[in-house]
Amino acid sequence: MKAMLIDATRCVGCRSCQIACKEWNNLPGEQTEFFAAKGYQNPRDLSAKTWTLITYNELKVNNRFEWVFGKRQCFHCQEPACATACPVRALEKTSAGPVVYHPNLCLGCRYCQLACPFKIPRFEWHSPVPKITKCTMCADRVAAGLEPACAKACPTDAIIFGERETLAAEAENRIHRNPRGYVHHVYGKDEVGGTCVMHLSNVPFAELGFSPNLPRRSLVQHVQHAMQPIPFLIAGLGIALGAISWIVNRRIELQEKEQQQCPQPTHDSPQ
Amino acid sequence: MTISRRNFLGITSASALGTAISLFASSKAEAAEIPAIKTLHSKESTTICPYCAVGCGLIVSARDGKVVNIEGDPDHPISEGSLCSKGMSLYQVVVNERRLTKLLYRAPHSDKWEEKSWQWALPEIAKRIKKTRDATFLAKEGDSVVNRTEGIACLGGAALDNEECYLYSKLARGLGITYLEHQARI
Amino acid sequence: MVHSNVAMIIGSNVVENHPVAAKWLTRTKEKGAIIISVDPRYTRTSSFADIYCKMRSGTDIAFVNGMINYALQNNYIHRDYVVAYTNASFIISDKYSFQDGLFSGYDPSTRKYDRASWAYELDAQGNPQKDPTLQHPRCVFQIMKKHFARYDSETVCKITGSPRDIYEQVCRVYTSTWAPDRVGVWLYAMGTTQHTHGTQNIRAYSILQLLLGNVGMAGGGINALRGESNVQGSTDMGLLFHLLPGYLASPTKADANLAAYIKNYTPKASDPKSANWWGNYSKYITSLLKAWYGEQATRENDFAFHYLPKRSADYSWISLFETMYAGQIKGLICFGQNPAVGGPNANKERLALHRLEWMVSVDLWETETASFWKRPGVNPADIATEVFLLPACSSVEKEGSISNSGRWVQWRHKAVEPIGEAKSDLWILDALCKSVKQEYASDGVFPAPILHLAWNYGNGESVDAHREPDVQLVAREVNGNFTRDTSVQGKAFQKNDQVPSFALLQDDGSSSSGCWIYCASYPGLEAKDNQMARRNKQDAANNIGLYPSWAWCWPMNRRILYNRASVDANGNPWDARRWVVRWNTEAKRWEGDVPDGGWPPQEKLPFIMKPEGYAGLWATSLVDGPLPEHYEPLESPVSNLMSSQQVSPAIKLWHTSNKEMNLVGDFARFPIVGTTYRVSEHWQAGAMTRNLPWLSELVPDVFVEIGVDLAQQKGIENGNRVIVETARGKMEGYALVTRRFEPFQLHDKVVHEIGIIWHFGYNGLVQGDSANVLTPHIGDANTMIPEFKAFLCNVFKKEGGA
Amino acid sequence: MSTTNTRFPTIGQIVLGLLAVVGISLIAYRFVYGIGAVANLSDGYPWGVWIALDVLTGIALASGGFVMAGTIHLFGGRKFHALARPAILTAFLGYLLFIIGLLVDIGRPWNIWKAMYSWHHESPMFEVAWCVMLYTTVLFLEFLPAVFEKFSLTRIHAYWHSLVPWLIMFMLGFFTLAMTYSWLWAGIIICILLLWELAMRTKLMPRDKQMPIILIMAGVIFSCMHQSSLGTLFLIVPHKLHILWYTPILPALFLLSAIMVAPAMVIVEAILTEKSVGHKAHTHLLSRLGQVIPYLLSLYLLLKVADVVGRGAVPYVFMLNAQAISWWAEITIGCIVPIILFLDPAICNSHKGLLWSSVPVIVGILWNRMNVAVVGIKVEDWEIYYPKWSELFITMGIISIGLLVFQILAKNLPIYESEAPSGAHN
Repeated sequence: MKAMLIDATRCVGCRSCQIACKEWNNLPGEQTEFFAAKGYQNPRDLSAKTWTLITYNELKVNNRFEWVFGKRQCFHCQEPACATACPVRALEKTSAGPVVYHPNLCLGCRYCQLACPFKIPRFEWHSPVPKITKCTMCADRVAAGLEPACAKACPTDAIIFGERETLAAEAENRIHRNPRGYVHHVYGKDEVGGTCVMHLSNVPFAELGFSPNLPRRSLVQHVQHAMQPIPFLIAGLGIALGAISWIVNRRIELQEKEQQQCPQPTHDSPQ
Repeated sequence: MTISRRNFLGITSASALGTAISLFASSKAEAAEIPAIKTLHSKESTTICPYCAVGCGLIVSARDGKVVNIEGDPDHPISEGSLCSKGMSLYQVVVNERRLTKLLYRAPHSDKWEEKSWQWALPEIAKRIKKTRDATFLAKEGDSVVNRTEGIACLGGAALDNEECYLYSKLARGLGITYLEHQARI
Repeated sequence: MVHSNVAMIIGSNVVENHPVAAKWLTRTKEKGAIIISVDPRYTRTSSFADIYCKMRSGTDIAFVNGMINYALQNNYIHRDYVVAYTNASFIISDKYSFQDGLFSGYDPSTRKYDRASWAYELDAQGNPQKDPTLQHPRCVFQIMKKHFARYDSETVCKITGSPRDIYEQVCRVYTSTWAPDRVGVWLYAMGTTQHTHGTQNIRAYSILQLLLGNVGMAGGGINALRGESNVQGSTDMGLLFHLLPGYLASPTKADANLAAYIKNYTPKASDPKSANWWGNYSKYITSLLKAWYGEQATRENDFAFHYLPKRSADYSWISLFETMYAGQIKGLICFGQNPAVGGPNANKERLALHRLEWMVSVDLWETETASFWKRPGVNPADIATEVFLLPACSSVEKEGSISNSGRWVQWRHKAVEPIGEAKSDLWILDALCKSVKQEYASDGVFPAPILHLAWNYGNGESVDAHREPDVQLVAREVNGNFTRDTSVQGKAFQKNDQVPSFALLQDDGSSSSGCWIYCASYPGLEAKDNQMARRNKQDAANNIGLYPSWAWCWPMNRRILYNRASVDANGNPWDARRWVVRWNTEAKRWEGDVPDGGWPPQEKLPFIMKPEGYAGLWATSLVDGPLPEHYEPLESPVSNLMSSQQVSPAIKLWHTSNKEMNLVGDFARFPIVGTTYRVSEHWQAGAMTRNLPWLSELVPDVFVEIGVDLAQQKGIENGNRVIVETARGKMEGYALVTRRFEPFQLHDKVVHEIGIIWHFGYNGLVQGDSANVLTPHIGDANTMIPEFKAFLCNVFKKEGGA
Repeated sequence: MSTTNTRFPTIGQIVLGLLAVVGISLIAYRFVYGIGAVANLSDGYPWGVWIALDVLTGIALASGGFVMAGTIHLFGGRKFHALARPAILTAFLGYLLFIIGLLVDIGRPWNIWKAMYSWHHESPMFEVAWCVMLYTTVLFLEFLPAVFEKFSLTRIHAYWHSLVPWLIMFMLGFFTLAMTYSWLWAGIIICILLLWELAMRTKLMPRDKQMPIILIMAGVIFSCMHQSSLGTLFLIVPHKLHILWYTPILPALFLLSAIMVAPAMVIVEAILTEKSVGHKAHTHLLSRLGQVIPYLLSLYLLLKVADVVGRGAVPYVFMLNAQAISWWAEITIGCIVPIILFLDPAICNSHKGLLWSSVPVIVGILWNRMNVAVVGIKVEDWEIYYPKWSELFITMGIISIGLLVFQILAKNLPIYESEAPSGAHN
């Protein structure tokens, strides 16, 4: 399974990845004014027109001033909540790694937006034919044997692309080789059941805007737990309701037989 | 009556289930498709980034005379396929509605551009060059032959190709221009 | 770069402005190299570096002189290298002196030096006297030791405002590359050159690099990071007033004829070991004239030397605009340049454009310069200038070569046809030339240089909108050919054969070459002979990433200049692990890169372009001193701590000669140091980026970076609109309040610095005020490059602004 | 079916008509310019009032249909029979309106049919879609007798009566198959239903003359499924939904709250329609219903509080932030106040009292669903959401259409019985 490793210690914030993404995916520029967030960040957030974003974080780490750049994009979870959420399989985890979107199936219900723990899927709010949009890990390029546009464009190899296992090992290796240069955590290796986009950083991930306390287990399980008993519930309800009805109605039947002359209790006077 | 109706329904429900199952199979097939890359069946040519002087390589893909994609050239020994945000934007230099597509002329004191043809403009410019050069030409300064004009200045060149720079340099010197400067100075 | 142990980045924000160069820095860093970033502001480069040292704008010389001093005092020098390849051992005239910031020979009335007293002591043969022990009190080494001793780290830090511990760490780490097996690379850019002492900045870098033996080595040298794709090529082609193609001097009125010109510019060397390559001057100028005037350039008419315009003054940028402002320039032709945004003191330069009778602007976009007559605040009716705006095409719509910072000349292919009626610059130049020739066909003043200009690029006599000039023909003319059957160095050539190497160029008119350094770029007559279009990735034998069969590199496909300095006297590399060239004693030839001349080791000295053959620690050719000395920028918050010379004594002071619109601010009114710079997302004057939606999205408006302390003092919050004001102009922008700008503790006060990006103007998809309305008209003493990087200003929150 | 019509149209109808026209125009606008043009929804708040109100609350409020039908036909509450048809009609219209609302809310409604055969049974949304579709069908079937009666289509009515069980068996079997992907489960369900049906056909098991028992059972099953699944939807966002609302028992709470709001909804609807349709409400029935409410509410409240305590979320209840305040508002309005009110017999016996005690229950549900879908969702600091006027007008327009249709149907069909149902006894 293909994956990406993003090393914040190598990123220089040049944002060629941001443009490369727009170039390959034919995304338009957004209208902005000044900088929308910290540092040089623009636009403020991911959107239907912006699938990846560099964040600029001015931090004091070990009493040393650091300017650290984070990259936001789809994590391509191994067990993606969005794909589980989607009622029509418009979002699909491919065996190659990318989580892809099929607009021809999508209803536009936006449950994927709600479900995603990383707030990745974005909606074309101003289109009469709106689509859910997000980073596709350039699935078309990957299918053609190329690397994703952002990974290719990155001048400092801060983004690398390869087999997930290899990259996970490489990430561990980098930490091992330079234990003082990294936070000892590969973000995405285990989060929400493991993702195909993993991050390394020299500052705590929360400082870069990553949710720090995501469970290691897949979010999908929460739903599965609630969904698994469904057949039992149907069967149980089928039996119980039938039985209750049988018993109750039988009793009423018997009662009615006993008091055949009695008027209906539910009789109401008209007007 | 009842029994026949039952049969009828049984058949219907069975066939409905069958339809559902066939839909079931078809939906799976529909989901797995990934679109072909946009550079499929395009003509590729190489170029060098027009922004800074690192000299990164790019591949331009064109189809039907239109550029469809520009990205880094992975074979290029300097850039190995990577680019900065500017180089990555080269596509929007080529495909951009703000580009000049017509020759524009602004008359003295006018407040607007007029669209003109090359056929009109080139002789007009040549006339201006000649008029100014002839009026300001200095053949001698004291005893020294100088053969120059200080009435015309030439700027620019760093965005041009070498061959263009060369012709520019040659033409300017041929006209006797000494005010010749470009971006290397600033 | 990838072979360095230490990389020093000063005066350059390489990571932001050349991110792909950062690719190689990353690899260097991966291998354990230490990256040092010195900058007034913590930049994206600093974020990438291991050590960041802040430094007030305009104090580079003090900073580097202190490093030189550290190296000299601690003897961290590569002594063998210094003795063998530099002029450290040369003995200087006893008339030389240095007092209170002035070198000997200064004339305050002309603000010029008489450089006679800086000369070497010559022996009977006319060769400089040397003391290889470096002990002679007047040898360059000892003079340097004395000169630089004044720059101890305490003094330096008082000037630069750097934290002393970090500064000393920088000195320690960088000078560690004195060891032969350690290499340091030096990277600079416009932060270095755009000062009144820009040339001396680079001198200081070179001196340190030479002392540490880092020049000519793989992973060493001094690397200018050039901002424009082909600023190297356009300079190679002589698009500067003082240069002809191939770095030949443009003639002055003192050069009465070709012989006088050759005599004036050909350096003499009496040392037989000096290759003195410039000794071939006559061959190059003659070949150039043959290329330009063809059959019309004959021995009889002095090869049409008199057709060349002769200069008699300074025609550089500032001078050009001062003259234009004075109304003496009537016409302007502008190819892809936007001085209304990019020029210093932009208000004045914009007003200067009003005085033009006509202007021709060739560009892809409607630039600020082209539409200066309708800019905000002016009435078009008041402006008489006629403007022709010619639509040019983009780089993928035409074919040709460009030269990068590393002198690689690479070919670009055409992918699509130009849009609309846009034309390539080549076509436009060709059509312009033909039109002018037509005008002069009947009459005109001295029409010969125009009519005789050799101009045939395969698309007919007249202008044809559908026929491009043949760019291959131009490229072949640049390379040069033989103009008649001839035999050179035992090889026979036929007329019209391409010249295979500039070593074969002749001064008898039998060869032509439009730009001698490009000779060998196109050695045959077929398209496959175009060396610039090569794409073979086979590396050279030394495997250090030279890729000799990829594109082409001038001169002679040599990838590392002065590479013969990377070996010792026997041709053995100083560092065998990353050798550039080495002498193969068996085969009797050099291996690796193309050497600086194929002579065996010891036969010739490595610095072949220097008349003495030695690298110059001591410079007699610069107008502002043989050694770098710290002076303050024109506008400075402090007095010069090193001497009573506040500014460089040899610079031209425009504010005293051309007073109008050349005001200089003082510290009382403008107590903040200002500097200008670029961001990764925009490019130069912005036409090529501010018209692109993607890049406009990233940086949509001009912003002013202000330190947290200063912002607090001024009541400015992030995102406020602020006004920055200097004596020359004011501009508005968004305040970006950041911890990345810190105040400087100088010897007598704390000084704040702010920075402004300068890409913006009043046209384009995104617009903003131009920072260059703030910058002064003052230039470097040698190059006249304007001082964009240090000035005094003040900043306020805009009243009623958001 | 009495229609003491006075004036047509009434002022109320004119207002409703205007609202409907405005709503329809806005919906048209939305289909031309996109959702962003009429709503303040954003990527931070992908779900706003439309989902919270039209879908989550709407479906909860339509629970009257299955609760009343179940009570009457399965649990022997035949005395409430008079309340069955209005509740079923309300539910049926409610679901239709909910579908209209959903078509406005989802971005690509032309694809909605694809939810039918995506077979993505892992998605709770898929389950909801199926349930809603099937339950709407069930409601339609439950509503049909009124039409048959109106037009005296006795033969068809008889066909309906004998055909419906098979249809239901097919629907439930198919539903189970879709949800489990298992023929075995589908078989089991069909067997169970077949068992009951055969038992009834062989007169072993008493048969309800009015409604096929299996139809009612399906209504209850489908309702239980999707009422709870609406809660399941939010189980996937433990990181995003505020701790006060995120709980593994969210599906149960959703179901329970839907059941508890049913009597309140029936009361409100009966009293409100009394005037507009001109039918007198069955006060004593409503009182009986009112007496049940506090017990249901207490159960719900107990469960909710126990849940908050059990998950250690008590400190969050006493924080001073929007979420805690909103939680308290939900609890107070929706549970505490109505419990207190309904415990007063005087209130239970007056129309006014019943009405004004039931309204808070409904508001409480609304508030709860808003909390879950909007207030409790964690967003960036700068992301805010408040419904745009046009968003609300679209909702009001849809509701207005529903009310108008209800009035028309209630006037023209035998919804309110003046006499005892003909087939309810014997």
